[in-house]
Amino acid sequence: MESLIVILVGILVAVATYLILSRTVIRVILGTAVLSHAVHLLILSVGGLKKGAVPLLSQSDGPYTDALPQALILTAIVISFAVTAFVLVLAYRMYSTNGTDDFSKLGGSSDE
Amino acid sequence: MFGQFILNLFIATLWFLLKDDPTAGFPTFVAGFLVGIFILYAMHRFFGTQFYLRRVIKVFKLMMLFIRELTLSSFAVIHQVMTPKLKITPGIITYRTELRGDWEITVLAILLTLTPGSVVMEVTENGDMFYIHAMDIEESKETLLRSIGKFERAIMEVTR
Amino acid sequence: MIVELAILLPFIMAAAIPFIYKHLKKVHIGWLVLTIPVVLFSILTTYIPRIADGQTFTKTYEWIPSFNISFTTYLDGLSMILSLLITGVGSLVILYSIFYLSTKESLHHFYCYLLLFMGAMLGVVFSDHLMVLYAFWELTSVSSFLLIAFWHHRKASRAGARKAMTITVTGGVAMLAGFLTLYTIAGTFSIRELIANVDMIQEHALFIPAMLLVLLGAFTKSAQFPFHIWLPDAMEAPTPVSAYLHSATMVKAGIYLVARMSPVFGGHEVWFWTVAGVGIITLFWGSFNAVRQFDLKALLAYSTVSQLGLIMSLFGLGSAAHALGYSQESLIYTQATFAALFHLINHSTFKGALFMMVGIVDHEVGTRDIRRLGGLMALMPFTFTIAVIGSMSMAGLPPFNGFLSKEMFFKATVDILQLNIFSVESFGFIFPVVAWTASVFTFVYCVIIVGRTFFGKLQPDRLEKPPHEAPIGMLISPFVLVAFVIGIFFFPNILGHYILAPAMQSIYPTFPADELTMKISALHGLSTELLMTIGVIIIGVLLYRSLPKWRAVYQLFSQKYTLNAYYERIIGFSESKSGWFTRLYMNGNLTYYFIYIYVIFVSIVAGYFVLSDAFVWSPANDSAVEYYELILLFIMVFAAVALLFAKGRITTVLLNGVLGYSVAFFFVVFRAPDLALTQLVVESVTTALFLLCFKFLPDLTKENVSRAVKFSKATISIFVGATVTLVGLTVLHYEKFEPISAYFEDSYNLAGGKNIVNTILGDFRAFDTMLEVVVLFIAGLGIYSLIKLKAKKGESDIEN
Amino acid sequence: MNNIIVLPLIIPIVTAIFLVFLRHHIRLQRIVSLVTVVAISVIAFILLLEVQANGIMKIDFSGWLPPFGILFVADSFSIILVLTANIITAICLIYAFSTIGERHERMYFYPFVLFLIAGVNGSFLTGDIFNLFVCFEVMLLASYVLVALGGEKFQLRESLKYVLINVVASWMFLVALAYLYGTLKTLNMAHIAVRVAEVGQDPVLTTVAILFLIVFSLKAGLLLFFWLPGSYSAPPTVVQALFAALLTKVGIYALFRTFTLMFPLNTDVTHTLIGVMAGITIVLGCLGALSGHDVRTIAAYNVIIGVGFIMIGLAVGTEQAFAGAIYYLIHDMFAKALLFLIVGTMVYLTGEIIIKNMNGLIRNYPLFGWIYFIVMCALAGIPPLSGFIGKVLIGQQAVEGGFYVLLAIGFGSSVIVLYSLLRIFLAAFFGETSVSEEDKKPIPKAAMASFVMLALCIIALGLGAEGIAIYVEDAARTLANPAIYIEAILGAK
Amino acid sequence: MIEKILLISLVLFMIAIALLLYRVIVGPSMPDRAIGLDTIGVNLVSSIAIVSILLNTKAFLEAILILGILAFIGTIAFSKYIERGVIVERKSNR
Amino acid sequence: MNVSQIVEWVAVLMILFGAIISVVSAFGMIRLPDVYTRSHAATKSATLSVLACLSGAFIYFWSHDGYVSIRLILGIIFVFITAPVAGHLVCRAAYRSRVPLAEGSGEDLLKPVLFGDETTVSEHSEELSIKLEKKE
Amino acid sequence: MKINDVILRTVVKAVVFIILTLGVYLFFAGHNAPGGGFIGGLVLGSAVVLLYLTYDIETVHKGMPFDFKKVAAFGVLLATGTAVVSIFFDVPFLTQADRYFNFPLLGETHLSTVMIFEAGVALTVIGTLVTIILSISEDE
Ligand code: NA
Ligand code: NA
Repeated sequence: MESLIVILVGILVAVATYLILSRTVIRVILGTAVLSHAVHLLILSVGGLKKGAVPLLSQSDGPYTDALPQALILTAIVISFAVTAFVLVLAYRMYSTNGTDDFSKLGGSSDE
Repeated sequence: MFGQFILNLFIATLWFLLKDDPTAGFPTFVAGFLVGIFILYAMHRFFGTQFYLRRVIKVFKLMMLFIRELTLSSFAVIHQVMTPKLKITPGIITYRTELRGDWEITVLAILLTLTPGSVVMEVTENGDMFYIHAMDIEESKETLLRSIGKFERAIMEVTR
Repeated sequence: MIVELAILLPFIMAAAIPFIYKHLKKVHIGWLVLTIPVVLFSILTTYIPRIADGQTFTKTYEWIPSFNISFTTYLDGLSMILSLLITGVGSLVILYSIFYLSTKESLHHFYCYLLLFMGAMLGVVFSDHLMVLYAFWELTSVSSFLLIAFWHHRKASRAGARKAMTITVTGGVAMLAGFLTLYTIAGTFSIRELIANVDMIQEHALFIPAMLLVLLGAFTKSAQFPFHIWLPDAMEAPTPVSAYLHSATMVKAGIYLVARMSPVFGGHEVWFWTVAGVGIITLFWGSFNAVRQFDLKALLAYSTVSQLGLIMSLFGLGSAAHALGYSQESLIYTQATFAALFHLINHSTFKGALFMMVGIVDHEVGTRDIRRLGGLMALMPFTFTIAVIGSMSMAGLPPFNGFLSKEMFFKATVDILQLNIFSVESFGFIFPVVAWTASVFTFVYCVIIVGRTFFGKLQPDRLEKPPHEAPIGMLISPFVLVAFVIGIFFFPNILGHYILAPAMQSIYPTFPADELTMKISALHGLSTELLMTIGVIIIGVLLYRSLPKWRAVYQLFSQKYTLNAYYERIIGFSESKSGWFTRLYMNGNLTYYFIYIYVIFVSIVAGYFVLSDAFVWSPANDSAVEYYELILLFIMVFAAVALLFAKGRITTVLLNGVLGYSVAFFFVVFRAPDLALTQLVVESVTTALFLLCFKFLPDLTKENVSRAVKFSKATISIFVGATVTLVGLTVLHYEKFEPISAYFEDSYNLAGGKNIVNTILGDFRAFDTMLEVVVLFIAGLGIYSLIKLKAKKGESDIEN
Repeated sequence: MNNIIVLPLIIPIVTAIFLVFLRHHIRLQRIVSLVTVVAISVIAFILLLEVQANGIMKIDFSGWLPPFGILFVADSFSIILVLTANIITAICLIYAFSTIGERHERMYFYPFVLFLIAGVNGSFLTGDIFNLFVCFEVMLLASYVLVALGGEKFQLRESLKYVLINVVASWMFLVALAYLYGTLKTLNMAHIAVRVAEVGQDPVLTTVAILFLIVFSLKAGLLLFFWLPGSYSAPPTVVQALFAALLTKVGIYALFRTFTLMFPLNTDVTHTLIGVMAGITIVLGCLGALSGHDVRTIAAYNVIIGVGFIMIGLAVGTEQAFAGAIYYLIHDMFAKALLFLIVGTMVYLTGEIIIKNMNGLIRNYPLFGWIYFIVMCALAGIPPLSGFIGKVLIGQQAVEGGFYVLLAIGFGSSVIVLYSLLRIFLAAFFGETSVSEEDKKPIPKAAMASFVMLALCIIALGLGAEGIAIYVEDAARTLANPAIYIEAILGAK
Repeated sequence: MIEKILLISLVLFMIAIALLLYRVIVGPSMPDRAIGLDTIGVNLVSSIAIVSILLNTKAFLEAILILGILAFIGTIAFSKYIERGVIVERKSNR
Repeated sequence: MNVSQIVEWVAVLMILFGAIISVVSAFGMIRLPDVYTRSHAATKSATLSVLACLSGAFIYFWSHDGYVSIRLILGIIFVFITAPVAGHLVCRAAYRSRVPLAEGSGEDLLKPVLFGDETTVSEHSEELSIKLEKKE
Repeated sequence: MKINDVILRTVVKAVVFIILTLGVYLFFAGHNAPGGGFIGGLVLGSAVVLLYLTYDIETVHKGMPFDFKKVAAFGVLLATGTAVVSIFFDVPFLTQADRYFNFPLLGETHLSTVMIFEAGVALTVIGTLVTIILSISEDE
């Protein structure tokens, strides 16, 4: 299962990368959302999947599955949520001032 | 009505405490609750209101009705889905209800939606008329109008 | 103590000037400033006898002892020469400047820079520690920059200053690298210690690089070919500055360094040829170009370049003695060095005088263009006298000091032909030949200076002001200098004994002191060098006469192909091409930035991963796969791929939701209840946020990009995905360690919680959780601020 | 109890939150935020002395011993950076008082700055790699807000790019963490070092290390600096200065930690890679600085050059080189902060960003101009200013280690730095000005005070380099001998 | 045997989800997709229940309830978005 | 086979039943002609399926572990209440955003009340109207 | 015809209590079962969001006149505060004090400062979530 999940992660990453490489803001943001799904699965699978019981002492006597990656993912989920929320708002504020959401039309800071 | 329920809970708690059993758990509490029901039934006339469990039973009946409707309607849909060629004439029909008040209207709407082949789409502003999308107008007009009366009565038994 | 004082005093004064200036409106502040070099010069002269006795003075103050950087001063014969020049010429220049610069100029700036320069210059010559020397070295560049740009409202001043600073600092940086290399070789920054360890140093593989780097510093500072191009442009500085920095002192710093370092590097063929060769080329190129100039100051600038080349080449020739070691035969080569030191002083005297002369002319008639000048002899007789004496000395005519050193120079170029190492047998002839040729041009431009300015026809209408003699104050300094020009001619051996001989000791520490002194005499029969001088005069006069005819030669060197033009072109080219290149990749388009990042990511990570053959994959340890999981995997892949082709924004968000929910379900399957819960809620909220923001965002548009672009993006994406997967699969297989998380399974006893994950979050790693909450809070508050704080209407957006 | 180590993180967070409640008491906000940052500086200084006296200090949060809990570690390297960062922030805050404006101040500007500094301090202090990620995020989130706060068209555009690139970078960080945990099964940096040493740094681990290299390079602006010029020219001046002084430095710090403590065993690959990246970074930075017409862009490319130069120190990898890098790092933080403050003020004074359109500022603002001159010289490494000693140490070690190309690029860059900044000086400060004494916009006193303070720091750092030598040497020693760090955290073997 | 049946049920639910995914992708209207996602959520609820039995744990029962809640909230949000373009109104037009 | 085993079997079969219903209703979601009819499939069959499933799980845990899961009961009630409401809301939204009834639909009493003769399309439903145009 | 949300609103009135109860439950359950301050907060926040969805900002604000920014800030303060308190007791930062208490009625109960910490987390989550949603929704 771990290998399959890692392959799935790869596919998700590829898709996300393609989205991130597109020109519209929404697609890029979606890409980052997909990236976070992928990496959460990745963290979980490197800790080993289905290799033990649910890490609740009240539910079984172990061995438990590795709980640390789960804790890390939880933190990561929250942070990625915070960031996504911010990016979304930033994106629409950007759109409302710049009038386009297309990076190829936005131009850059290079002078002249 | 609600007061009776609180009283019942209080009795159960009392029972629980009186047992003074360090291993006491949920079963003890349930036992206390049953005791409370008994006491309340015995006393309910002093409150001057209906015994609250009776209404609970009516609610239960209503729920059974819900489930029955749900099951029927599911099979109706499944039937439609499974038939090789769809033979339906969907459409939007209206129904004017006698129920009043948010809760009654809501419950009826939920019931109607769970009924075979109908989904409530709109409620008029004063809440007396439903616009219902019917899977098959002809069939719905028969079954629906037959069952709506039943629903309204069941609801009114609980609320009034 | 004198040495430290000498360095510090100018700096202290420089710092004080802006404050004093405010309260000293009536008196020319130059008078106050003048006291500094005068006092220093006077004190220094008292040391001359002791130095002549072979004494040296040294003292160390710690600066950064942890890294062996200390402030070590060292006063010996060599530094004495330079310090006397710095303070002596400095006094004269300041005196001169008092009359040259009116009180309307921002004098506090001028003298502040000048004092900074003086202090820095004294620092350079008194430092034994290479790092400190470098520090003062750069400070001379900086102060020179400020002085050149003194009239910064002029474009030419700014350009000249920039060029000078750029070139000299570049050289300085190279020199620093050279010093560091020396440190690497010898483990010391002390020049004296380096000299003590010469043998060890010369054998090191980095010896030549160190030498060349140090020379680069010296050459740029001393305006050696091809780095001389900054010097003519530096003439935008006020003339006192030109007289002081750009002829008498700062440009001598490079020469000083070569002299100072020649005990270290001198024995090597590369040193010999580089120093002597560059010097001789500079000598020629400078004199040749001086002839074509119309601006007197530019002419003097090229002449300075040329003279510096002369001195430099002499030091090069003199280094032959280092190679041979002490012997009677090798002594003859030390005379080149002696000549170099002698000319160093002589040049300062006559060139200082000439610059002041030009300054006077410029000051009084308002132009320095020889095409507009002429016939001033009668109107400005004193100035004329200065010009004649200075020029004749420079041309190498008696009875002036230039004659002596020029003769010695010729002798050295001839003597070197006896040398039978360094392939001098084959190529040594170029020294006398080029030296002589250059001297002819030198003679020509010296004649031009005097002839075109003071003889010929006066053209009053082409002058800015009616010409008249300069005020007496302005004449004092040049007269003092020409007095030296003559005095030295008649009493050269005083100088030789007290000043030059101690310096020779510094340069040839292994040679017996008394063998290094040389008797200077004006008359030594009909020697080769005298014949050469006579030849110079004859041919020189002829050339001057025929100048209009052969001036066309200079047309061969089209303006397009001068070194200056190349410099400008290189600068322009690098500015425009670097701009072109930078804008090429920094085009402001985020997509490109992502492409770069991903390409670098893949090429480095995957590149190493593949090359190191690290990939391992064995699914044997994998947990079992159920069919429903496979279907869910398939669903996720399908949803992900559909995401790429989805057209509406709602669809994409929903598909992302599908992915998120599926992940949550996997969390369930993989025994992660807390994760599943959180993921579910967060995913839903995220989706809701998307919907909320869609009110303000446009719908997706079709991206009209070419198939090739799509293909390359897809390729990059696949590579990124593959990299993550391949490394991931390998990592799965990596089972060398037990996870630390076994510890947390005792969570109930340790922290009183039965939910291990929650206990980790709330106790074992509560710190993460605390910060994560902060992150969330910042995001929330940030969103609020972002929305509420909008650019004011009408407020100008700087960019547009 | 070493709880003092956590104060640089927790104090700004707590005060930031209090300031949220004091939203409309602007004067109070100013005082509180300044006092906070100054207090942290004092604490950091005390810590520096403590570390000097007692060796590396740590605090195990909740008392969970490493490698199980999270901990903060105070060694000379981290504390020096904390101290520097906070001093600079304090000075920048003084600048902000007179320039940022009430609109920003009411929109929680000071809390965001405090959050930023909390994240920065946390990143320097943490001894846990995942916690480093979290601290990064605290810092980044605050930086996202600060970069976007103001709502200008140009600003929003650039900040979106900045945020998106950093989101991807953070993702890469997580991927790297996943691999790290997958291989070494631990998160404590010292423990990671122990485990890496146990098995030797095999190719898999080196791959992980390289991934970290990419991640931190993105933060540090090492080779992957594409986000930097745009986003550093977007926000208000004071934010630019804080970014220039702090943000890339955190990445640099992380790179040093990663490749001296955790993955120091395959230098053939990693340090070579770092060296190559540093070289390219400097070259590209130089090209950018050379070509810029916009003061802010030139300043931004100078940041990139500085990053590359410091990384040479890591690539060279000797104790002395580390010392040089630390010196240069400190210098760069001060000098870049000042440079950006000045550049921002120039833009404010002239209303122009293109150098050609500015003129003769020095006539109306002499002190301002000379301070620019000083910072220019410092950045070019001209002695005896702050950039010198670092440059010398790195350069000398580069020669010793045979890194001639890097040396050439590094030293060559100081010429370009000088050239690019000199252009600004000549064009904008020198020359004629048409603005009369009466018409000129005044530079606020507080702003001027901050310039002077930073300039004094730069001079003091150069002349008084010996003053901090013991700390720098200690920091370099710890970097060069990771065993010291490991022993302090995990106890002697 | 029981486990097999449960696994089969899971497979069936996954198939159902796959079919619904088709609806989400294809649409054609927004409400179609919204219903699709809602129903996917509801199917996941069932699936989690089954997995809970399979893993013999009660750890995921909260997830069931939460998923139900979220599917509901999500559907409300979507339908409001579809209907009014905004999902939270400043002031109701009622 | 004892009582508890039988109960467990009942539970599992309920779940299987739910699963089958779910697949069928998913088919319905594909087959039925418009969003309104599809919402019938969703609100009715899918709800029944989840109810069956959750009840099955409830019974299973009760019988197997003697564990009465309040959360499952709450879940059942919750789905029971909310599913029809969700269906109602989506249908209303669909209609108000002018998703047309399937071809061959019968009478539509809502249309004249809601839209009358007006032909303008509300702003926010642009993406829907685009799709509609395509269809027509 | 104006929209009549009676069905939605009525159902939500009932449902919101289920959600709130669940949220509180999850909050308390976290130590031994899935849940905790974070999820609890999220669920509680979701309940508030549900109210906003069903009603409108003004109506909800009348019922819950909180400044959610301050709620969030208070939450962070609580979370960091429990951490900071440990400094004053000369124990490592963030040390959680916990003890088992024997309460009548509840039996042996585990009370710990973790609870306060988690409460801070929960409040932050609620406050932030609502702040975000309100800020966006109020934007013109
Ligand atoms: Na996510
Ligand atoms: Na200009």
